[in-house]
Amino acid sequence: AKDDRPTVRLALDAPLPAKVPSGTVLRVGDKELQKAIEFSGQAEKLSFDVSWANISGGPETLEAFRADALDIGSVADIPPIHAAWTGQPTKIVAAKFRQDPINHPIYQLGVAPGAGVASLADLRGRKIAYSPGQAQGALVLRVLHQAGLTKGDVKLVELASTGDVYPTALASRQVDVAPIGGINVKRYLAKYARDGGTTISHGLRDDPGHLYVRAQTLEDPAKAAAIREYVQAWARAWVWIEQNPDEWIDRYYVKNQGLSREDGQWLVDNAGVPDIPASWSDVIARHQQTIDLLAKETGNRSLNAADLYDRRYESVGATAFGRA
Amino acid sequence: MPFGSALGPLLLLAVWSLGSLTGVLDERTLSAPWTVVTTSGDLIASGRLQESLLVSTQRAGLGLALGVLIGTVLALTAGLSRWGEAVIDGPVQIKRAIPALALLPLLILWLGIDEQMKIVTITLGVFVPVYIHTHNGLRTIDQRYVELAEALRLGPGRFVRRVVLPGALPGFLLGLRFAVVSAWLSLVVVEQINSTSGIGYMMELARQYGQTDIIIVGLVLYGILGLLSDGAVRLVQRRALSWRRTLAD
Amino acid sequence: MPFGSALGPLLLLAVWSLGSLTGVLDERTLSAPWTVVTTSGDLIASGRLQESLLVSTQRAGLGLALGVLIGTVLALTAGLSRWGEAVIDGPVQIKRAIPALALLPLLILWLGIDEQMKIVTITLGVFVPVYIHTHNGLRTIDQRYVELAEALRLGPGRFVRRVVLPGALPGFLLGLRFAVVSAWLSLVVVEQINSTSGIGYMMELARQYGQTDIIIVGLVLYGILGLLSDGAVRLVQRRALSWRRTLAD
Amino acid sequence: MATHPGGLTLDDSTGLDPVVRVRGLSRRFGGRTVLDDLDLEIGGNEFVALLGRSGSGKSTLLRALAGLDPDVAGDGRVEVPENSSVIFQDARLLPWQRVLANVVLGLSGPGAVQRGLERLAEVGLAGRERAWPNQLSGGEQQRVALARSLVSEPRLLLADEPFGALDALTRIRMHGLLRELCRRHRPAVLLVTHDVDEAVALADRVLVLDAGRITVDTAIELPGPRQHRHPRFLEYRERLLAALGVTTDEGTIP
Amino acid sequence: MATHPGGLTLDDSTGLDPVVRVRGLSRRFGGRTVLDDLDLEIGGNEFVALLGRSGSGKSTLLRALAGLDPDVAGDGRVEVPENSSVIFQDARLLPWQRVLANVVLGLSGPGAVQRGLERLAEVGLAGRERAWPNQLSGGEQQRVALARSLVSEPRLLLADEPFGALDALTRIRMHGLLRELCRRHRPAVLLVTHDVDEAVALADRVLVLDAGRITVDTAIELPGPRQHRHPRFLEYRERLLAALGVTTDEGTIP
Ligand SMILES: Nc1ncnc2c1ncn2[C@@H]1O[C@H](COP(=O)(O)OP(=O)(O)OP(=O)(O)O)[C@@H](O)[C@H]1O
Ligand SMILES: Nc1ncnc2c1ncn2[C@@H]1O[C@H](COP(=O)(O)OP(=O)(O)OP(=O)(O)O)[C@@H](O)[C@H]1O
Ligand SMILES: [Mg+2]
Ligand SMILES: [Mg+2]
Repeated sequence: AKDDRPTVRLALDAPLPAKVPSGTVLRVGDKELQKAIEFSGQAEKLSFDVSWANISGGPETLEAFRADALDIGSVADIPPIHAAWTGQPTKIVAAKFRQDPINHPIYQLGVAPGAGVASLADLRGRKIAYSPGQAQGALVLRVLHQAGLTKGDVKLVELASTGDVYPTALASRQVDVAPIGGINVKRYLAKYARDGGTTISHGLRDDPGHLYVRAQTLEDPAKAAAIREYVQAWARAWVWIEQNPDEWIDRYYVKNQGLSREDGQWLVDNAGVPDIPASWSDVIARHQQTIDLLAKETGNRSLNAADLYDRRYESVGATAFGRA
Repeated sequence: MPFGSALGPLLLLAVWSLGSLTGVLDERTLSAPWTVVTTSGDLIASGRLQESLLVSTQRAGLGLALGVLIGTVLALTAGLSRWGEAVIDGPVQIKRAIPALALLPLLILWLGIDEQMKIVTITLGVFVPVYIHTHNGLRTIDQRYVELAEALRLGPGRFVRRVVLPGALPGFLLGLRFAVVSAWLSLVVVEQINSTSGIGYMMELARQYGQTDIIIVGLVLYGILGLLSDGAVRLVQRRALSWRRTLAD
Repeated sequence: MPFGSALGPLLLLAVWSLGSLTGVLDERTLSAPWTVVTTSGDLIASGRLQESLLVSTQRAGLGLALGVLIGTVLALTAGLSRWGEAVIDGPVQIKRAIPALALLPLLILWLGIDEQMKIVTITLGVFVPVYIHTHNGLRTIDQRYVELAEALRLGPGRFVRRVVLPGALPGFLLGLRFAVVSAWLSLVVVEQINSTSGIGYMMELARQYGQTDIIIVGLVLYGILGLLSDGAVRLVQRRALSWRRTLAD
Repeated sequence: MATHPGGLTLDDSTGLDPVVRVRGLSRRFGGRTVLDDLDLEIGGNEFVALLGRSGSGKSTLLRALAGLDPDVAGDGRVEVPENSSVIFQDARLLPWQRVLANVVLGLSGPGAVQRGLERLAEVGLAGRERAWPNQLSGGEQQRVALARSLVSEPRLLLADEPFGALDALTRIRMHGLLRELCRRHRPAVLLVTHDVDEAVALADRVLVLDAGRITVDTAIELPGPRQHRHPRFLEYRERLLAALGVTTDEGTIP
Repeated sequence: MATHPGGLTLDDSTGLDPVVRVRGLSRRFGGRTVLDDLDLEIGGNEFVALLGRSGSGKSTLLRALAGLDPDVAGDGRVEVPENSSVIFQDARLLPWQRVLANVVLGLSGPGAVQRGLERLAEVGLAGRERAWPNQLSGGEQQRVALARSLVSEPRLLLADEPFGALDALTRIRMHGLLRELCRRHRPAVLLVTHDVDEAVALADRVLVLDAGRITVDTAIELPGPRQHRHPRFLEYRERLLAALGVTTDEGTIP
């Protein structure tokens, strides 16, 4: 791998430099916010160049990190844990949530037609799609934990959640329950509600959205400063989305992603209101719970959740979010 | 045979249409042909289809060209020299046995996530069938013609041009039939990574959003592209191998 | 040539070892050979490797057997009858052009997620190269032998057994070389679905967890399996085609 | 009808009960007319030799009789018996079958192997049953092809230079074999040869093909065993050579 | 040294300046000894004909001289000139090259095509330059192979039955062609043939191969143009036929 560590190293507890040296380039994989940052005009204001990559998901961002092809990845709360477990230290530099997360979940539990699952208690003895390593897999473990069940009480069907595999597995009744997210919830119901397909809420918070970077990236003062500025733009873009839903739907979901207007509207309606908390203490505490559960279920060593965060950035996003 | 080679695909289309009409094939999982037509119409109207196709064609074309070149050169080297054979053949067999999906992380590692990596991945997929078929074609050239070349004391250049290349041509062309299809198929894998265009990206996006109709458009597109590319190579085959008199004639 | 075909793989191993030793290859992204050995040791000690291999071998073997059978029968049908050709060839070309990954949802839908689906998917991957190569081999049998059969008024059965099958055998065996590797490769795709065993599953899991060392063990395993299967077919090739006198001899 | 060997009785091509009937046969290859409205009849057990320059269309005629080349441009009516046997100009052994398997290729049922072995022994290849065709010398391959055509009992034997690659002695033995077959099964034979002596020695009737037509059609009438030095033999020989364009002067080295 | 044609002067195989020297040549195929400690010398422009039964090893000897079959079991020392040319027993045209390209295969430089066209015309195939080999008759293929070997100017010509598929007239013309070549470039020639007349008519020396050894090695001494009916010609003929196992009785049809 290319080893272009800076000659001047920034200590991980040194104050963040404010000025971004000219010529700095930040490589960012965050296809959704990329567009929001562009549409909202934040992109022009950045004092450095951004090289956008369409990379998302835990394994992919991690691979890109290892290849030194990416500086910032946008993921949920599981990938930083796996990164740590596989010897790639990363730091979360921004955390975004949803207001009223229980009623605005990313995932729903899809229930196959005729499976007769109406509440979490009904999960006992059911076939549940499970993808170890992915956010959906962790969610299933948390849901079981919440329902007071163990892995032995249900039948976990190992199935990678790529594309529309989960809705398909549900529709063909290969599994009774599978976590499905985003527009697939709407699609699943639209297609299979008439056969008896339903969804139920899992009743947990599944809303974390993090920007994470390699720890070694933060040792580069230029990148550290650029990341700070990027997080600000990122926070303001969230505000812009919240304030310009129609333009967002039209320019992003319809024109860029090829969805219909209704799909875009549904997505915006269900996304809830973004929340970028000023304090990460609760965030870290919740993350710790997830880590503990995963560590137990997968047999990995436990981690200190606080180590996954770079709290120098704690206020950066929130401040920009509030002032936008 | 009135329709000839079109008969099979037409039959397939008929079965599909019938299945969709009668409801045996669920529209929710396998869109009807007419849905595919209207969806394609929409995609074309919005410019997405042509654009994706153009980008993908460039990628596939470049990868194909490189792969064919590399495969042929390696096959000649391995087929004509014992050292070449010893050094090249094993690694190619290993390469071919390793799943592309699993190799991708390493390629990303070495080549990054940009266009370069995509072209190299396509090239790696393409060169294997070209290599194996050309190599096989070359190694199975009738000994009698090799003897003739020896008896005529043909120089190495002329031996390659007059005996080896034409003798290996049927093998090469069969390899090319696999290579063209492989180039298209590689798009599915490479365009999942850091792409914002191309038919592989279009399908991946549609899969994430559960847009069955677009997925099926993609599948049909792949089918058509495959048929056309394969047909083109077969045409070349018929032309270039017109000297053969075989069971097929 | 002292090491012969082992030279290439050994060279590869040497480069890999050297790269790991000097640190040119980052241990975090491409584990060193000795790490692979120790990791394999761990996997064997825990029984995971043998178990995975056993399950996968059964799947691949069954799929291979079915695919070879189907591919051969289809190739004979298409190669020997105009109607067969018209009906079969197009759909096979289409099938081959459609990415397996994109086909998977449809297969899940129609065949479920159990063993049956996995075997069918492997079979679908295997039958294509067998079909194409056998078909090609058969269609390119020298017209002179077909004339001989006509002149001797061989019955269709005898014609197939004495002229067509042996004449297409070189093609079939080349197809088999692709088929065996394809059977192993299909595991990567099918064992992502409802599996808790098999080398494809092992690799997929390792990939999701980012366990580089296990991924590399998997890749090495694939490489070895590919080399061995390919070598086995080549051995059969040498035996079965001993009547040929070619450049390779 | 002609009885053979020795050409004791004879009839011309308009005789009774012909097994081969060809009317108005034409064959064109890309504009070049190779056979031009050709008529031919061969009697039930007649032995006909066909001479002609290289490229005059002998093989084309034989292939037409064998029902090959249906796609070649041309027309005409060809009637031949169902049970006929062809010796191609090249030995045309299946390279992937051993010698014995090649010989019994068209044969089935029990006793096939036995008959194959016998024929192989007759052509002087006993012990070579398990050789591959490409391990045989040119003449050996030709003899295997001969054995293959003799192993069945055809009503018509179409032989395209079956002795071309054989030395004098072997050739004489093969002549004997062919004559023996004719004595036993009385097939009609159309033998393409370049050897005028061979034609005169073996045939009841000799044809010369030239410019797409049969220009000479002569019955060979020689009393008793055919002696090469018999004056009538030499006369036939001279006449046929002349028809082929060879004057006796040319038969010498100037 | 022999001058040719007409066999005016002669020397035996121990003469001066031989271009081919073979000592103790053996060849075995799976236990069967085909060539057995064979010695042979051919003079600078000597024309040698090689006779022998089918399967006696003529092609094997020729191939050994051409440096082919290096893997075959056996030993011996073979010296041949660098610049030699082979006509194989089969025509061995590259099926994927047109006729003209086949003829000029071993030739390079300007004028190659012109020379190829001339040779093709000489073998009577003017106008067929662009045909594919499989569109030619058997004899035409053989003539292309002949043209190919004559287009270069070899010091040694190894010809394995180059006239086997030719009719009498064409054969005579090809003899003339070969003689013309000999006159012009004075190569040494080793000609395998089954036609004893051809051997006697063309060669300075005739060899008979039998049981792996050269059993007959006779110089042909005939005055002036070689007449087939010359008594010495007939005498040589008889003698060689006898060596091949053919008695004059057998040369007839009983
Ligand atoms: N497939 C073909 N395409 C074009 N021309 C052909 C084809 N087959 C034969 N010919 C031509 O037709 C003519 C007659 O060929 P045929 O093989 O019948 O000759 P032949 O009398 O058997 O000659 P030979 O004694 O040399 O074998 C030849 O000039 C040959 O070149
Ligand atoms: N590759 C081989 N493997 C085994 N035996 C072989 C091989 N090549 C030739 N022979 C045998 O060696 C003997 C001599 O063969 P060769 O071709 O030299 O004969 P020839 O004198 O040229 O005969 P012909 O006049 O029939 O062409 C034959 O019996 C043949 O079967
Ligand atoms: Mg002919
Ligand atoms: Mg020979």
